[in-house]
Amino acid sequence: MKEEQGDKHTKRYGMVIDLDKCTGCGACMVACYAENNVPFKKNETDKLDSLNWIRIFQLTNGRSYPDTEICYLPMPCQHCDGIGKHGHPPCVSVCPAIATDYDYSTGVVSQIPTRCFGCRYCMAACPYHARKFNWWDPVWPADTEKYLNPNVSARMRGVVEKCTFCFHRYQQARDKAYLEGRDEIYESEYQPACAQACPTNAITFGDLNNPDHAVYKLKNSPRAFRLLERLHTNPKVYYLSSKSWVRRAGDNYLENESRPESNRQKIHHK
Amino acid sequence: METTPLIPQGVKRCSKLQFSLWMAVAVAVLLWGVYAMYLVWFKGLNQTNMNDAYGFALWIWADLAVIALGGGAFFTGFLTYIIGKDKLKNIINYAVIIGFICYSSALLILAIDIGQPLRGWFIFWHANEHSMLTEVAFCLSCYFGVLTIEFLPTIFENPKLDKIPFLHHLSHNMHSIMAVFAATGVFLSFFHQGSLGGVAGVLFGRPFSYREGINVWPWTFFLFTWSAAACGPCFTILITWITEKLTRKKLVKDDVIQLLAKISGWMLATYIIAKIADTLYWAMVTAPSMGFNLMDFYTNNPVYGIWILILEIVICGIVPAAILITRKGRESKFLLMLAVVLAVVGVCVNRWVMVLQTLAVPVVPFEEWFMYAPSWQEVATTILPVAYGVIVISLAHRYLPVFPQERELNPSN
Amino acid sequence: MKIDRRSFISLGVGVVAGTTLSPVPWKLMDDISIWTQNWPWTPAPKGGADSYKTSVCTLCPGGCGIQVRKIMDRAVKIDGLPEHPINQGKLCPLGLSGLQFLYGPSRVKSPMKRTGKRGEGKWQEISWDEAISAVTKKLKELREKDKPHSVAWVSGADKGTIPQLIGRFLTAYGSPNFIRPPSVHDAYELSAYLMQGQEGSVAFDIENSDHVLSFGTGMLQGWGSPVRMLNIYGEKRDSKKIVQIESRLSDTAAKADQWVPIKPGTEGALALGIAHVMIKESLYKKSFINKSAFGFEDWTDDNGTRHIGFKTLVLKDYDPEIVAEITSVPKSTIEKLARRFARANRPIAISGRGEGLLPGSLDECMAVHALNALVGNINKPGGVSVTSEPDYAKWPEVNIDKTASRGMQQPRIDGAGGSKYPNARYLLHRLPEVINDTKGESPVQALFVSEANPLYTLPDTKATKAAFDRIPFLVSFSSFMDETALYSDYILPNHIYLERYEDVPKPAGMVQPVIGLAKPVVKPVYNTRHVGDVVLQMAKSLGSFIEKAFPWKDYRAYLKTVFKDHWDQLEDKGFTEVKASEDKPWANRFNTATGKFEFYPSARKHPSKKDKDKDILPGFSPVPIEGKPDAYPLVLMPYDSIRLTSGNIGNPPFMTKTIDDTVLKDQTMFVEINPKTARKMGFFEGDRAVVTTPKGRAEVRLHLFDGIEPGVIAMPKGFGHTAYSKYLAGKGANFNSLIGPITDPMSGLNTAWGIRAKIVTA
Amino acid sequence: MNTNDQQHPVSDTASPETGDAPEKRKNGSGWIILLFFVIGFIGSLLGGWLVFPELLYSEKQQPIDFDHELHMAQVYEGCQSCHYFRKDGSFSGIPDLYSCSGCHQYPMGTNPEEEKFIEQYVRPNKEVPWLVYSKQPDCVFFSHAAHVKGADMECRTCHGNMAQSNHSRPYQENRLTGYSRDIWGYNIARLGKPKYGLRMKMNDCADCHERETGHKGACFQCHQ
Repeated sequence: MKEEQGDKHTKRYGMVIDLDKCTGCGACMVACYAENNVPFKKNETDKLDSLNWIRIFQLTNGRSYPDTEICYLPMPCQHCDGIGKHGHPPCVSVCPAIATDYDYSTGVVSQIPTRCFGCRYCMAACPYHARKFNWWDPVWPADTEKYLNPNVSARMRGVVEKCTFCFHRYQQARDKAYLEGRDEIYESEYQPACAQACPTNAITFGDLNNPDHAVYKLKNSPRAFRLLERLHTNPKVYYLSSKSWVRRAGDNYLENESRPESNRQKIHHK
Repeated sequence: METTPLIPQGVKRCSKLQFSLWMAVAVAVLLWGVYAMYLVWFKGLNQTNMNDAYGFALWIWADLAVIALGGGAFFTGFLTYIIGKDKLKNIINYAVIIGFICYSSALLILAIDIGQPLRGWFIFWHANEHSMLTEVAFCLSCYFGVLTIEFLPTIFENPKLDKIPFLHHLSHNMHSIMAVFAATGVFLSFFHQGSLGGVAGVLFGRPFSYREGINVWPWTFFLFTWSAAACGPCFTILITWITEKLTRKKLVKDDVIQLLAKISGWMLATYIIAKIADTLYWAMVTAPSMGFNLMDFYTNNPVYGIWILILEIVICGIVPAAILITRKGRESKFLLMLAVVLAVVGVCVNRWVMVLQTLAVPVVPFEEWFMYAPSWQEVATTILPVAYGVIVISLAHRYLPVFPQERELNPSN
Repeated sequence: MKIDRRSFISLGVGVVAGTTLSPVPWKLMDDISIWTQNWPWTPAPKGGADSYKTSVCTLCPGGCGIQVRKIMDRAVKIDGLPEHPINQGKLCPLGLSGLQFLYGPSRVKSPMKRTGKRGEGKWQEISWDEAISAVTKKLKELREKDKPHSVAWVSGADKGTIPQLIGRFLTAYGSPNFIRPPSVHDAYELSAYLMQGQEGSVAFDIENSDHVLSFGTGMLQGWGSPVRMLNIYGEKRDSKKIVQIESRLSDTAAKADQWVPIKPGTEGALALGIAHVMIKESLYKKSFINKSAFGFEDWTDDNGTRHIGFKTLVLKDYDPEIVAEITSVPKSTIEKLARRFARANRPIAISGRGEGLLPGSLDECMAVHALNALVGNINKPGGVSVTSEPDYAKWPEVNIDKTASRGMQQPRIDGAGGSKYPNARYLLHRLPEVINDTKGESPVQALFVSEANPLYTLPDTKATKAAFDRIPFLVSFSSFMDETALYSDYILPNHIYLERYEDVPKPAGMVQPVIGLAKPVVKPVYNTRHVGDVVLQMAKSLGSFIEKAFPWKDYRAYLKTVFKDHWDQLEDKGFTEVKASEDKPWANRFNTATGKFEFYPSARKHPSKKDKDKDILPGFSPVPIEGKPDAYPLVLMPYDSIRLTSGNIGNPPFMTKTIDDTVLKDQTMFVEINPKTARKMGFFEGDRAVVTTPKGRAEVRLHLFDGIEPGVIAMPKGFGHTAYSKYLAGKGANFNSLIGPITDPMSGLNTAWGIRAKIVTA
Repeated sequence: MNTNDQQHPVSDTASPETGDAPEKRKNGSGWIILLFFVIGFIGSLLGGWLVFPELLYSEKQQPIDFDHELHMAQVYEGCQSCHYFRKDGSFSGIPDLYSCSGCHQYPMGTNPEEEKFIEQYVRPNKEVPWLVYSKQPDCVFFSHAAHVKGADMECRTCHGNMAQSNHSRPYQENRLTGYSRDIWGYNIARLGKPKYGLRMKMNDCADCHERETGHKGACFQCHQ
């Protein structure tokens, strides 16, 4: 890797979302649409036919008035590291045409719409429903085509797309670093659109391997958990919540089974 | 018309008018399917009721089911050419034709099902060797080639074609090396039937279908091959019976059918034991380790609940196996046909479950069950292969010497 | 040589074999798939050098700084401006959707004249000269008839240079009828004026407060400057306790440290109950009360009449037991709320409902404000303060002629500032009623609407429409085809904020006097014109002294004159801090008659003479809602969602896309209902139903939600548009069409927080 | 369609019953059959290899015939004088009108192409619709910085010796895909050393990356 020689270590970009801070305002979703040329239709209420790279779920504790609690949970692609050593997310190995891969230098799970021929096996494989299919030709009415971001290709009908952690921003930051003769890019140089927009700073993004990055510490918080850890998908998106019912809602448990708080740490450092 | 050389000698066929009417109906249904196919190809997959939760749906089920049912070709071929059950030569032609129909239909459905059909060849050119679907695509295409080769001699035996010496000799020589193709077919089938099972079995993000296994192959890999070998011949028997009823003629001797039924029965019996063992291990070990109880997969489901599991394993598994392995059961025409139908339904239910229920069960705890009903376009394109099969079988039956025993069983007056 | 069928087949086989060995099939297969990768109907946006332009978002009064990313001459993304003091680089979903307004399908692309019936949507494009002369012709005509006061102008804001320009135009023309749509700040400002004697905007220093007691304010749903509030929440979460008093588990309630469910409409009683506990347990700040408050204790006036004070009133009438009964908040909770509030270092109490488009009851607002006085947290860091308006936009008086002078002396059409509602400044919600109640010619002969959409936002849509039908001349300056624009006779489309200059006054509720400047970041996309320029051109066209009152070349020149020394910084950074000449926000200085904070506001003019003390002191009387309980067993309340705009700006497609499928499904919206209420009525999740109120009906679906009080149902505001584009029109129902205004007898402000309703199966 | 013309004599001479007596005809027609096969085979080979590429591509001339050598002599920083990196690390590509008109506000010489440039583009302030030989599709993120700055590669390694060209060669465009012919390469079989610079299909990138860095790289390295 000639051009990566300067790298001191392999990066593992990841995200920590503080659910205590998230108010469900939807800024992350809109920032993502705007940054990533996500189209819109007249009817977007069928959430299974609605292109969203990050979607906010509303969780409730299931208790009745006035003991009800709700919690908002934004869910982007979890950029799973997968079983065993990293590089085996549920979706990557199933793709028959290598339209998605795991980038060992950043940990980002890619999706290349021009390679994808739309078999949707990856969607069946992803337990998070992070992958979305272009059931329709995208249409930008009136002059809205003018606001399209040239750094992100618009997807055509018939292919799968998903959150890329705004990887084009990483590429832009790398370009700048090359020009300035730097080997490393700064934490602030590469932030996805959702993290940049989040009005409550609930979304923190950075290199999970880099002790100087904010996410490094946050992921080890006692409030931290990940979605569906028991499947060993090993996501790089961490959530923080001070409420135990929220942390429990992040995974499936048998009745009477308690959430193994201590085991969780083991999985973390796998 | 009876004397036209297109129809094999010494057999009786219906009138041209009757045949044309019959074909017209089939073609009409076919055209309906073709229209739906046109809509899907030109307007896109928004013509279906699939969605982001149901990336796989009716079509993939149809694909899996049709390949399982087409499994009669490879297993009968295996029995005939490799094990040496010569008796089965009397049904192998038909098994091959049914297999051919099933596999060509499967390929067509796959071509409709993908979002970018014009890029479909990426699966070969940019193949990812780790993907079960790649394995499926390669083996499926190769085996379809093998089936075509196996089908060709029968075509060349059409009286008119047979007169061409080149084809005559070709056909003869092909027959003599058919064992090689059959062996190839068995090898390919083992892998693609298995990899179709692997398609769902490797999904470690889907606790409903994920199975442990040997090396890269989950248990479903072997179960799929096994069940196809068990139920495929049942489908051959069923179609043969339907053909006999429609043509009002006996085409295959009972002892042939009995032999096939017996072997199927034992395959089915062993399969269902393995399936039960697999289900128990999954329900008691695999799924709980992911936080699921067996009943989590079957409750909150407004349509079938646990009954689908009972249907698959007991009604369509244990019952037909029990009938087929007992002589009395096999020899009763009614019980035999009941068993055959149940076995066919059973394998279809199994494929349905492994595709659709896999996707219906919510994995993220705060998501709900996903429901799905196919659009008419999906239904039409799924019926299309049936019409196509009817047409191919009708043509084959009319013009090709498919059943070696037909003349003997129906001596012309 | 004989060519037979076989030769022919042979040729074919040869062609097939040859072609297979040629590049044709393989290259074509590759090229066809490349074609699918570059379908001409899937856009491939053009690249190029990118640049960032700073400006200010004016889609709501929040005043956030933005940076617009441009590729060549296209604007491609709006992000928050990192160095901006209000939003610190962050942005709300509306601000992030800004480019959908710029390039979107609902824009009015040129001046238009109506050709069909009103609201029919048949238009003729006209030139700007035609448009302005048509409008001035009408204006001249009305002046000639000596009716300049029959012109009214509804302007979305009353602060900033554009509203002032419009106000000046009306003054010069001779109409007192400059009207701004209602806001909760009307109530805040009126309370502050009555109790503190200070005129100006009310600021809540939530940043520095450590205990926020909110009586239903949608602090995280768009209240005040939304991103400022969200930012405080995210960044200063650990340093403050937030208590939300509300009958629905709103987003704010869900994120608060404590949610106190309450019977809707009784918030004022709870405030007084809390005051009771504080007084009884002697938890109030005696130093402040003794030194700087008036009307707390009983007192005797100059005539020797004995008056009761706030203390006596509260101790007598608002015992927690009684309040618990009224509000359904348990007595122990009231006591705990009071103790925690009183013991905090810098507690702050805020009233208001949701986003703050409803002024609400003045009594309630004053009762809550009294809590701030009890803890002495007024005009202090971490408390409530009143900042006077910066005086940057002051010009010499306009010299007007007799006609104009006569017009200006006419009472305002909405009744604000008149004998009935002397303290009110604008009462837009009364306008339809006034017009509809007038026999004969409508008191409004020409209505101008800019940056407002009264046909959508005013309560009782039916009555509003009827009133508009009686106005013979209707002009909209909207950039978008909104409901009012669609109904008007002429549309003179304004540039949108990304195409125009405009100063952005200090956002509501903010302490720091930040002034922003919106600047054109792209050239106007369509044939639109700045409303400021249009006003100047109208003045010019009217001529004589009116023209002379506007000695500026164009709006930008005018703006530059206004900001003088601040201009360079505004142009450069996009914001600046402009302090009023004598503004000391933290000074303990009250301009009331007594020079103190008045629990007993002597300036509160009240038409009724009876029981004066109780009427003047902040008290509680249930805020009435329309409808009889036997006919309408349920109470319908609106709620605000930050993903759904409910003001004059229609929801952009991106935001509509974020809306949950339990709020909107296909074109039908959901009404929230408690599962217990639903079960009793035999309803299940997702059932279709019809909601009927005394004012209207709507077809809805039901969403069973545990976070809402049994017997109460709630629907989101912002749906039910009939204009804009297909991406918004026809989705759900407009809450305003189901409710009518209820005028607070004391202030004239609209207090209708809900309405009684019934639901039946559809 | 000459096939139709031929079909009539065929059906006339070869009556249905000929099928019943193939043996008789066989001897005489064997060579003819082979001949037809060869005609079909050779014909389609020639058509496929020689005619097809000509049909597949359309040819366009650049709006201005540009002399790179002449310009190189006038500038100080080589290629990067005009094809420069922007401050953010992105590559400017072909200069825009603004860059060119810095020098060419008025004619600097007597070249008719320069005159044309000023007349048709500088005066009316219209961007020149240059045709980019190495234009990559929208889905490709190509980092010039990584190659030129990071790996110290020279422009001509990929683009060929543009600096010494005196004329703009014609631009050939694939009628189906809209790609420049340089991407696939001028040799339809993609064999031999390319005429201009390097071939630029994805495989070409991947091969070079594999050679130079040991692996092809992840998808997102070059896709957006």
